[in-house]
Amino acid sequence: MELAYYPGCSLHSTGQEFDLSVRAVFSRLGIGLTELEDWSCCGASSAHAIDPDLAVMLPARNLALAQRTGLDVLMPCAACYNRHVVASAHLAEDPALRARAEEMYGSLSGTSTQARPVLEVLCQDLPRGDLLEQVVRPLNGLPLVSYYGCLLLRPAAILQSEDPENPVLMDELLTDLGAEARRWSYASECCGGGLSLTRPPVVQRLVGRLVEAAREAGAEAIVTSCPLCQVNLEMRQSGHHLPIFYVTEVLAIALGVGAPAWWKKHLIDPAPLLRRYSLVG
Amino acid sequence: MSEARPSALVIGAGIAGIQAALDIANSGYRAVLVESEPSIGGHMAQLSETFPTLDCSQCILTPRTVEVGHHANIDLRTYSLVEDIRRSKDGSAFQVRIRRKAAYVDWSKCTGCGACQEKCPFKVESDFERGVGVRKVIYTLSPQAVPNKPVIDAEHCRYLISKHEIESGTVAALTKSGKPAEPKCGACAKFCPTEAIDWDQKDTYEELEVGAIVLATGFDLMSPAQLGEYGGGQLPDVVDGLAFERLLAASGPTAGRVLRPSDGQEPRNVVFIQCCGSRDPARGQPHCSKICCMYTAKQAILYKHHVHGGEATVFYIDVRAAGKGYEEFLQRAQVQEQVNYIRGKVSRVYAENGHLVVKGADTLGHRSVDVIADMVVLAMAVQPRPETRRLAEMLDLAIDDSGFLCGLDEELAPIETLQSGVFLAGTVQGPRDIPESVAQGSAAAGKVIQRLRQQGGEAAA
Amino acid sequence: MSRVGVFVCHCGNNIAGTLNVEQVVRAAGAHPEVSFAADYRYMCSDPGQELIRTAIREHQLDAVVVAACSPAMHEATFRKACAAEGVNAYRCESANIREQASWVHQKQPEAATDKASDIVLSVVEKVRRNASLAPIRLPLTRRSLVIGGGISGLTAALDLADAGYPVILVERSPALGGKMRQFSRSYLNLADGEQLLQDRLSRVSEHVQIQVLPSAEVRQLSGYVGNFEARVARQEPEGEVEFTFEVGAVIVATGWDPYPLERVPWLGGGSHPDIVDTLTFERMLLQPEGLRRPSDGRVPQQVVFVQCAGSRDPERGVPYCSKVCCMVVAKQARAYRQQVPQGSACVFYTDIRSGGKGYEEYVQQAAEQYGVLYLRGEVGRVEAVDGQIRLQGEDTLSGLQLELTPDLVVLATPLLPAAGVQELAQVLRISADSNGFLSEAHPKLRPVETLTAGVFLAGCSQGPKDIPESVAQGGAAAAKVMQLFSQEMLLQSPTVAVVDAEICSGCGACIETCPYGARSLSRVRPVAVVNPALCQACGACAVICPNKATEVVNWDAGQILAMVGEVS
Amino acid sequence: MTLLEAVEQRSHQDLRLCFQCHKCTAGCPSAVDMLFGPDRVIRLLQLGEDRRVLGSPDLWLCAGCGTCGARCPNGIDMAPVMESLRAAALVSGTRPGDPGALAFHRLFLGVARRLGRSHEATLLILYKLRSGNLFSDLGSGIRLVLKGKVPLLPHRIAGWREVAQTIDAYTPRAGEPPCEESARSKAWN
Repeated sequence: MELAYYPGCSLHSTGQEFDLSVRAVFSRLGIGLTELEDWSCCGASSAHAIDPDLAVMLPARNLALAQRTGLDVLMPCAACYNRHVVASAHLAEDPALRARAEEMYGSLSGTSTQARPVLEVLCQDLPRGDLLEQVVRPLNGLPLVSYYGCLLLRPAAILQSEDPENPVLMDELLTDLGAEARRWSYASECCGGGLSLTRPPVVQRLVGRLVEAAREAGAEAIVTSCPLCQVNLEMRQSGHHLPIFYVTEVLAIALGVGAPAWWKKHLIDPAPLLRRYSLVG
Repeated sequence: MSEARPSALVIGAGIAGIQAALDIANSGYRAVLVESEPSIGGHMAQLSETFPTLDCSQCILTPRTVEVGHHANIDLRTYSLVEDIRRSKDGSAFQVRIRRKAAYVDWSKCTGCGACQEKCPFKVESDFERGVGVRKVIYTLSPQAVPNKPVIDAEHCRYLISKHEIESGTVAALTKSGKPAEPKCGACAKFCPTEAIDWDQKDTYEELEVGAIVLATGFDLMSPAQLGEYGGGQLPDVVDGLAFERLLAASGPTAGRVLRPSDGQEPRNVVFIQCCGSRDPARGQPHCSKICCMYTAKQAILYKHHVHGGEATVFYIDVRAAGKGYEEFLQRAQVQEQVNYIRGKVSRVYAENGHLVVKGADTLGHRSVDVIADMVVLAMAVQPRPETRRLAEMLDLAIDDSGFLCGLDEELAPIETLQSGVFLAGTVQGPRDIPESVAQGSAAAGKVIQRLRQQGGEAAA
Repeated sequence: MSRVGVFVCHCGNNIAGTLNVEQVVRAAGAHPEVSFAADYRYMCSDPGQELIRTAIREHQLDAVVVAACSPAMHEATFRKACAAEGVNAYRCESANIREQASWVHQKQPEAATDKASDIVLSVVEKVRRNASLAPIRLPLTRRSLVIGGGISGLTAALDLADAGYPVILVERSPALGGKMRQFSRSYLNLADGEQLLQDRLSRVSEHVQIQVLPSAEVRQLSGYVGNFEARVARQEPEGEVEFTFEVGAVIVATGWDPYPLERVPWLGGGSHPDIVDTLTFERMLLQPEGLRRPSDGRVPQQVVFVQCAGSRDPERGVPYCSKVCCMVVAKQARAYRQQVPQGSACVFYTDIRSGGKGYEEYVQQAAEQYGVLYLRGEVGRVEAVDGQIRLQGEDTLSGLQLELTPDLVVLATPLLPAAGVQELAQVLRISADSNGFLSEAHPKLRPVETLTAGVFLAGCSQGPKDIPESVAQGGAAAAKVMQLFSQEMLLQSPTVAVVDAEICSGCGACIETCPYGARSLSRVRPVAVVNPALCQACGACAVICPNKATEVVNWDAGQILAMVGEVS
Repeated sequence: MTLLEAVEQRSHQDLRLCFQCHKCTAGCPSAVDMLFGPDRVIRLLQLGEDRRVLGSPDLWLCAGCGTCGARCPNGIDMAPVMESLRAAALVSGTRPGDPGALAFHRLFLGVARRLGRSHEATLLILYKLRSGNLFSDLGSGIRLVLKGKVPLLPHRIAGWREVAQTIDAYTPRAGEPPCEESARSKAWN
């Protein structure tokens, strides 16, 4: 399998662990990733704050670049993924906007490439048996909760995502890897990531509730697939020291390609937890 | 089997079908009443009390079911399905094929003593109890069942499963000691005093001719699992309206004590959410289910009667108390019984610290409200039963967007259909309450009698 | 010496949950004339009845007491079971230990048990003295009287006539069709009311089985089920003409009347010509020149509809919901927007009650496609100031206070029972509720029957309802009559009052006291006689009779004293 | 065209279907901090109270999470509605209900305009300077920098001019009609 790769701005800064773990895991699984050349910012999460059309036109440039590769584009960042899919839908419905975009960036059609989120590729494209064969270090019943957030699931009709009220893909993956996926009611509740900088008090309230609920469910860490959520959950929780993993980090541990280099990048160091469950060293 | 006497087929033995059959039979014509469940009564048999008089549902229903069971002019075909209907060449009659499902009990021998149910060692979740109670693998729906004859649930019966395994060769035909393998269990057969258990019973078919048909196949509630935000199907203490009826009913699994499913404790706070899947074109049904406002008010009142000091909260969009005495009943719930009514829809039900947090909003007070509850009752949308569509295709009848059958003219001829001789009664046509269903059942019977009289058949004396 | 069987029902937990059933069985079994006593979970169920039948055979019982629920509930069931085994139905009695013991004494189980035993023993004392009886058989007239020519009355009349039974259709006004005739259109059909009725009206006028009496009213109804005599007075140019009809059944379909606008003064009712009710607005929508407001003939540009204008208002109006207004207003607002596309329509409401097939969707379309603005809240006041209508209201959803100056206000006033229906109810010996709507026999299972045998209800006479419900009820009432008419003879309970002519002095006290008009003086000699078809066995005559010349069969003084003796 | 109609057209949402059940507000993560909440925003639009809507902080508090849209019985997704309302507020010249948020978004796009990509370190410092709130939230920012997660040196992509042109053309300016294509084309050419 071969995919184009759009890391997005976050994965080059606050979400570096995501970038590193995605590359490590995909390489271990034999899926080639080619970074999209000269990709640009998709505008999340400011373009749509001031103009709906701008929020379509910025992703359009990347969509045009992707067309030329002929490959599906892996977009680990949930915000980038969401914005690109929503933009594609708008471009398909609005001929004027589409014409403008093509005039600017070149053709948007020709190949049928589409944006793909990490979780879907791992859970739906890859036969589960093939993936599990590569597991060298089962997760020893590590109690976790899956946190999908908003942008991977909603709007479901456009994203063609699983049921936003009851998503299961991540839970199933974690369970198969030997972790203990705890049930909770907050898997797709908003953490307020989009308001993280402008309204810290709102966001602290939302994150506080999520972290408490995770604790109450008996989880020792939250697993997410969105860099906005990850940094927000780490940065805005107070007093809990609950580690927040990317799903690819957890998978990397199981596949034996986990690197201590990226644990150090976490604001909340997960290494003590991993040691307790004999998952490092 | 078909007699010379003119007769009508009534499909579905809920209250509408029962009323139609009784009115036809009491006018001297024969009614063949077909029901897919083992006994008659429909959803009304599941209800505790009825609004607005709080009459016990079972108590007012039983005289009717008993009358059906004994009526000389009614041929009862329970545990049976209508497989095929064809109109005769001259158009005046219908050829009907009925399949009776194998019950593995010879009802002509069975006395309904109940020994088999007592001795059967296996329990499974009961559909009749809406998942909040269990039944044996050989079962009747209730002690007052008409007919009071049990059926064996072949899917879960240990004996039938092992018998099938031996016959199909998945299990060796000989045991280690060389004896022929025997199916396991068979407790019901051992204890049956009349040897009524018939392990070899097969589905049987019957063909008959009728002069008219009444469709009264009723409704189902939409599954709560379709509303993930309320934890339907995941949180055990989130139940639908019919399940709560069973918890209120004296004949229910808790013998009329309101106990929550997760831990058997008495809930101190119950939240009722209306319009669950109704008035929801985006994710459920576009229509209003009509009965929920009233049964929710009733359930809240009954809950407060059962659990002294209990708190009941109802979330609603509009309260639809349109019917005789209904507005007054609603007032009673709100004022006398102090049920807390909040105008606004619930967005999410969370499980937290062993209870439920219901996140709603009060549109009149313009504030968000989080109600801590021990139990949540969802007034799920009323929708047509799956077999209704099959019958509609068989008979070439019109169906509306929600899947309910259409009257010839929904306003002026709600009972008649596009097909002469085929009539509708009750919720098969759309959500409605008991008195409306009864009136429709009678009205459909009137159309049948008219038709049979016009066809010249004289009623039996 | 009788051989009585006593059967005590648990009624699930309804009885056994409170009182000690076994103790009741033991108490009954100790009575010298009780040959068998047993208990069971549900006596009314098939196995319960089988238990009774087996005991009758095995113990040669000749009388049965079933201690269970009220006799109104299941006495007929148990009598049927007894009759099947050759025990006369009237030698079977119910002892009510549910409503009279377990339900009312839940907190005192022991006292309730003693009371239940007393009740059972007293009924044993009664039943062993019961005579074996046969039902009284009466002939019947297979013709019916339908009162009211609106949509439900027309439907009932046509259904009966099509089944071959003759009908007398009496209508108070000069023309058939009822209120529907005034409707611009219905919710679901495009045609106006008159067009929609056309088919039914012409069929009624042509039907050989239907005799129509317009401008007529029922003055008197005597007789009883199957054998009524109705006196109908008809207004004719020459004056009033009276007719008498023999009928076997009566269907009351008297419909509704509008609420006087003056009775909603806080909404400006009666104070301005441009404040109208919905029925008037129906007529305005049908104006050939298009919609014009009454005061100056101009096309109204802003119309405000006010729902619950007197309904759901026990203090100032009526306590009940009038059921149809939400849909009527949605229809009218849509029609207005169609006729006057540039005009604006808003609706004040408390709850939208669109519970009917396609109704929810219909109201949603009014808001979405027809741009009708729905405001949730009450209208505080409507008044006319210098010829201009002023309306104050609140939208409780946004919290906005609104002051409007509409061109036209349409008030959805309540549906009232038809004028004169109280008097008619007395004539027919049926009852009405506190709002004046006629009472059905049972709100759930007998919606079109009354407590007077042979008299049935249809449509809005029983309470506000819409067209499809009224049609269904008309059909249902007709079906009930067909059922009645299919009997060869009517069977009547024989437990009625009888007169011992040897003792009766003909004083007439019982005739005056009988609430059912079942007694009269014999034409032959001065003694009271009983019409068994009318007698309801209330016993008032037995109490009033100074000579103890009258008694109710199987409720004679000896029986009652024996029952009392057992209890005290 | 009324604001209600303009917003419906731009957001592809049918706001007249709303029967005020309040499910959106009940589930909205930001609602407790809003002045109206999504349901009353719709209500006020239905009643023509445009200025109150356009000036409300609610527009800037929407996190775009889509919870409302996922649960609305009438399928109304408020996220695009809020987007359209923000754009309408900008072109109408209404004083924004949350000037800080607007400033942040303008900065974000300003950085993207210069580099073709976002650069969080620059953004963070500029925003905190601009909002005069330098120390309020700096702790976490510095922690991020120390963790080496925020590269200090910005990187400019080859095609940055295309991005800049796009941003210039599609940034709403006060005085533009809220939904007029012609004004946009002018800016484009």
